Amino acid sequence: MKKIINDPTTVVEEALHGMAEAHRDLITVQFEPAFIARADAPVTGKVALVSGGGSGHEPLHGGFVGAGMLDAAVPGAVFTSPTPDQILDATKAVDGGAGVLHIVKNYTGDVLNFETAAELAAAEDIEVSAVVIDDDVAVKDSTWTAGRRGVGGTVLVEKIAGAAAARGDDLAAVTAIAQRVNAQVRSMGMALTPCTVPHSGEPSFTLAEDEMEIGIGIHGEPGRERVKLAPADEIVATLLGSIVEDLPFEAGDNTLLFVNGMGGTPQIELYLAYHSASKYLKDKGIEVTRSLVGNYITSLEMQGMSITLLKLDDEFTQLWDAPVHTAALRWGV
Amino acid sequence: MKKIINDPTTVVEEALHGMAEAHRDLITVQFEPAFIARADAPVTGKVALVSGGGSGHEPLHGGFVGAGMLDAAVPGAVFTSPTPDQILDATKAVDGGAGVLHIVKNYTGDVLNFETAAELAAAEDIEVSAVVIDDDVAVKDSTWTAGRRGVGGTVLVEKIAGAAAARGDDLAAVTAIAQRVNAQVRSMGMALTPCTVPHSGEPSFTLAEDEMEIGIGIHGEPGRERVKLAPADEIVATLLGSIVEDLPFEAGDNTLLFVNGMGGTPQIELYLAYHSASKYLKDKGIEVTRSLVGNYITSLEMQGMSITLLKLDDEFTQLWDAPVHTAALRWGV
Amino acid sequence: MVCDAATTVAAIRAVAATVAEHRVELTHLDRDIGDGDHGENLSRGFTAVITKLAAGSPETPTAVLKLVATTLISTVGGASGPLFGTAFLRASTSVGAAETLDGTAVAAALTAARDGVVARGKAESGDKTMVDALTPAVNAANAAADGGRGVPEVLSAAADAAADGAVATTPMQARKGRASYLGERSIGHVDPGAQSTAYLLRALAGAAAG
Amino acid sequence: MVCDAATTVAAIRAVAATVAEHRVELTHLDRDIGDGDHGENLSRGFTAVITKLAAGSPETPTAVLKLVATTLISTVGGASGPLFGTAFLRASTSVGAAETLDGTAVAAALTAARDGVVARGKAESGDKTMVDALTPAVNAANAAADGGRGVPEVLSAAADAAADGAVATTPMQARKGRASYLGERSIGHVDPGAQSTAYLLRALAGAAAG
Ligand SMILES: Nc1ncnc2c1ncn2[C@@H]1O[C@H](COP(=O)(O)OP(=O)(O)O)[C@@H](O)[C@H]1O
Ligand SMILES: Nc1ncnc2c1ncn2[C@@H]1O[C@H](COP(=O)(O)OP(=O)(O)O)[C@@H](O)[C@H]1O
Ligand SMILES: [Mg+2]
Ligand SMILES: [Mg+2]
Ligand SMILES: [Mg+2]
Ligand SMILES: [Mg+2]
Repeated sequence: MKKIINDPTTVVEEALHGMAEAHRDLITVQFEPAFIARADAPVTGKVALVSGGGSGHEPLHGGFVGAGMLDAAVPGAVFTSPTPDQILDATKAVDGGAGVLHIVKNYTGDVLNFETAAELAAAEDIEVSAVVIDDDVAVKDSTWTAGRRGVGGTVLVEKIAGAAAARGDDLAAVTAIAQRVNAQVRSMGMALTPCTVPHSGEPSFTLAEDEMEIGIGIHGEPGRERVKLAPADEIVATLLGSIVEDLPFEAGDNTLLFVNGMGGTPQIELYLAYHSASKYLKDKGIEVTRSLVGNYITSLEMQGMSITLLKLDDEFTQLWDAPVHTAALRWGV
Repeated sequence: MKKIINDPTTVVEEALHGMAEAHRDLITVQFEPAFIARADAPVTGKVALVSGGGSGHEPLHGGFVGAGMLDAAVPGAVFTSPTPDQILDATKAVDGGAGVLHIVKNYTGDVLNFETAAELAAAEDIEVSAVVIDDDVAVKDSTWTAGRRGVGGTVLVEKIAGAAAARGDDLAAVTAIAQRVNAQVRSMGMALTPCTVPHSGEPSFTLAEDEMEIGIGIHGEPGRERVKLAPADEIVATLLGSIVEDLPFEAGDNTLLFVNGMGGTPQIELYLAYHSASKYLKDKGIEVTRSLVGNYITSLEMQGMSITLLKLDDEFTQLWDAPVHTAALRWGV
Repeated sequence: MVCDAATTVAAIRAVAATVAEHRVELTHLDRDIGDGDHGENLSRGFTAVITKLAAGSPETPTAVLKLVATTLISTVGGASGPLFGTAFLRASTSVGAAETLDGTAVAAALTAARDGVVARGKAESGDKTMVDALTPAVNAANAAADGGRGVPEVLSAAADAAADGAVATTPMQARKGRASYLGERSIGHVDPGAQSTAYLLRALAGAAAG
Repeated sequence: MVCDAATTVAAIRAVAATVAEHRVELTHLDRDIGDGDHGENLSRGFTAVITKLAAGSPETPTAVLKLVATTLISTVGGASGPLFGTAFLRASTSVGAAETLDGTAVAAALTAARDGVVARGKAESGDKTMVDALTPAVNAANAAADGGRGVPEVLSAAADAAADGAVATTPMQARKGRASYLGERSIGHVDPGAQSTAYLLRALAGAAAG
């Protein structure tokens, strides 16, 4: 295992210290239990947004804490859901009296731990609602599984719901927007290489030099099928084919196209894939009116990418364009 | 070789199309010869900044084209300097009548090709000055080499000189600022893994599972020495030790600390290294007043990092904080 | 042997030792069909439990079990944290004020634990989860208790049944937890949570016997 | 044999074929002590030259050489692009209006090419660059021309000397170009630019002889 670390057991903690030091103006970091909050939290009268999950997906979620997006992020151990006491403390720290929305990626561990925290928060008279993100079309049959996973769509939900909260929407309205984004967004990912969890020390799976994994999750868990390496255009067609037919997206739709790197993919390949995706959607008459390209929801050093497509309406577009000031996404301010 | 590409010979071209499509509001991309320019170029009366070099270092330089930074970026083949006709066309396209500054990383190829282009531009009555960036302290003895390489400091020169041009400085003043930043900035890098140039298809070097390369350049060229893998704190001490003693940086100095990923390093490791660097500098009494953490000058999918330290004065700080609107760096707008 | 607070603590220490011993193996099982952290998760949790116990042992079985529950909930994370946490919490409630436990009380506590896991995780038998170790264990424990056996025999029957239950998850296709994403590719592997459940019960049985 | 525009074009085609043949090998040499693109760079350049020549051949040796120069400058990039470009540009200037070249003219053109490379790149002999192939080649060519030899012999002498010069770069420590960053680690490898220079001259000699 080759990593720039000191000790596999203190990776998350040391990185949190680094984040706090690099973004002093933006965030504060608490330890025991660990969470990241907006420096100016709580914002009185504003609905607060809390998300979280295992670490190793950076910048998700800590990089999205700040004005116009999350109020707090709760990092678990690498690839392991955070615990209820972390989530509870974060929820209490950022509650501005207008209630708290939990944005939860659909994994058994995340759902169970956020549920427990929400119960505990309710017992302390904090109004909490939750949206469970499940945008991964790689998981096909939901009655036979734990349901679709939350992946790239999470970033878009956090941005758009964050903007709704910033403009003053109440908890019910912010929750409804988050749910509506989740309903209109679809994603799918693939990997060329595995990743290695620091405390495990070994790759999460193995792939031959001529193989790739289609439908990969963001935890190094294998995906839908293992196939021979293919040209970028074919990979993109596989991912977007599943995405487009699932919602379905149709000719004339306005969309946000999000090409996401898994952490170890060079930007030149992401832009190449973005071009390929642009062509694919153009052929289908689907308009791309907003875009995002880069490493936003990652799997440590995994090489690969995911594609996320969100059907935009005017409200989503406005909320997407609204100012945001976080470590990883910033515009208009 | 595992990459998300269609054809090794068209990688740069396809990625440029992707950039153009993803950032329509920001840039335009020309082909034959290839360069990226601000969408609103030329900006009349403003000194224009042109940089360039081999591709594979993204977001450098194309990701830094936009208001407050570069007017044009000239991408060569992967890891290969661009040609004079590309540089010349870019220079002509963005000249707003106030002259053009060429920001050149110190590699024989880049220097020779930019020199030729500058001669050709002069022949067409465009005033061109050049700054050659050579901030890499890994290259020790400059009389015995082609001189120090231009690495991480380039990003800071482009931002700060870009802000000077944006506020209306003339060509001599912008050039002087760029030179002054270059004189006050030092960098050094390391790699855990090599990278593979698409048209070559094989890793640029090999490293055993327990080895790392210290003093690596950004082209997969081997560095100063190959040593056993060490904890992050030791790696950081090696890099920062060379950097601090070189300028030298001293107790009480205000600095910008830039921890840069080589393309394949997870963000969690970069923040961990940033924390380590913070502690190291604090121990020496060196103040970190500005910071940058992320993949900004990369070597394709190489795992590793570089550290760059810039001694700040009030003017540099002001220019650093000035608004910038590019694909990869954006604030204040 | 009486099953009181001290022996409960001793049994929990035995569980922690077992978890440490099988940490890497459990992580490997989870790498095959999950995300490769199950051993780490449990090990983090039981290390914290041992630290808490070192700071001062509770005085009743219910208090010991509650300490384990809250510590696991607040340190394990993942799916197994809330599930094992709930299991110990329900067991704690089940034993109530009793200062010593007999075979029947232990079987009832195991039943409550299993019911808690099912209530939280909504897994059914055959879904390839820890429930597939817990339910046979509960059935065997109740049969032993109904037959008048003491704590060691009840736990030993539960451990045997859980071990068989864990093995029996191998041909199953997962329908809950991360392994379910693999669909048919989850077939042919032991479920890590079922395996850890079996180890845990074996350690409890060993402590009760010893 | 007369060395006119047509034979110059033929010689350039031979060079392009040689570059294609040794592309991978040159890239490997550059991977050892550079950035692994030298073969690709030259191959891109000479492929472009062939395309240009297919579109219509210039009518004088100087025009052929100038076409090669400008094409290399605008397509190769890297360090070798401007350096080989300058070499051909100076050679073009050196042959001037002559419609056919003799041994002396060829030796003079080679000398001008080498001087151009030195003027641009500022490398001295022993710095482990293409100059270490070029300078021995120039010396041998001038000696042969001074001895009254024709074009084939002049170029063949140059090619032999360049090949020896390339081999002689092996023990050198690089002081120019990317290899210089390696310091002592550059010792023990042939310089890619010296090797490509040797291949280039061998191809020219072969064309002149054939
Ligand atoms: N819904 C569920 N009900 C019961 N047990 C479950 C459920 N989901 C997962 N599990 C158990 O949890 C185990 C995985 O635990 P762990 O690896 O610690 O958590 P995570 O899956 O979050 O990484 C599985 O092997 C399975 O036995
Ligand atoms: N200053 C110089 N003078 C002469 N030749 C040089 C100089 N710098 C580099 N070279 C030659 O260029 C060759 C490398 O060319 P190439 O790999 O195409 O360019 P780059 O180094 O930019 O990747 C070296 O092997 C060397 O022979
Ligand atoms: Mg997990
Ligand atoms: Mg090169
Ligand atoms: Mg797991
Ligand atoms: Mg090279």
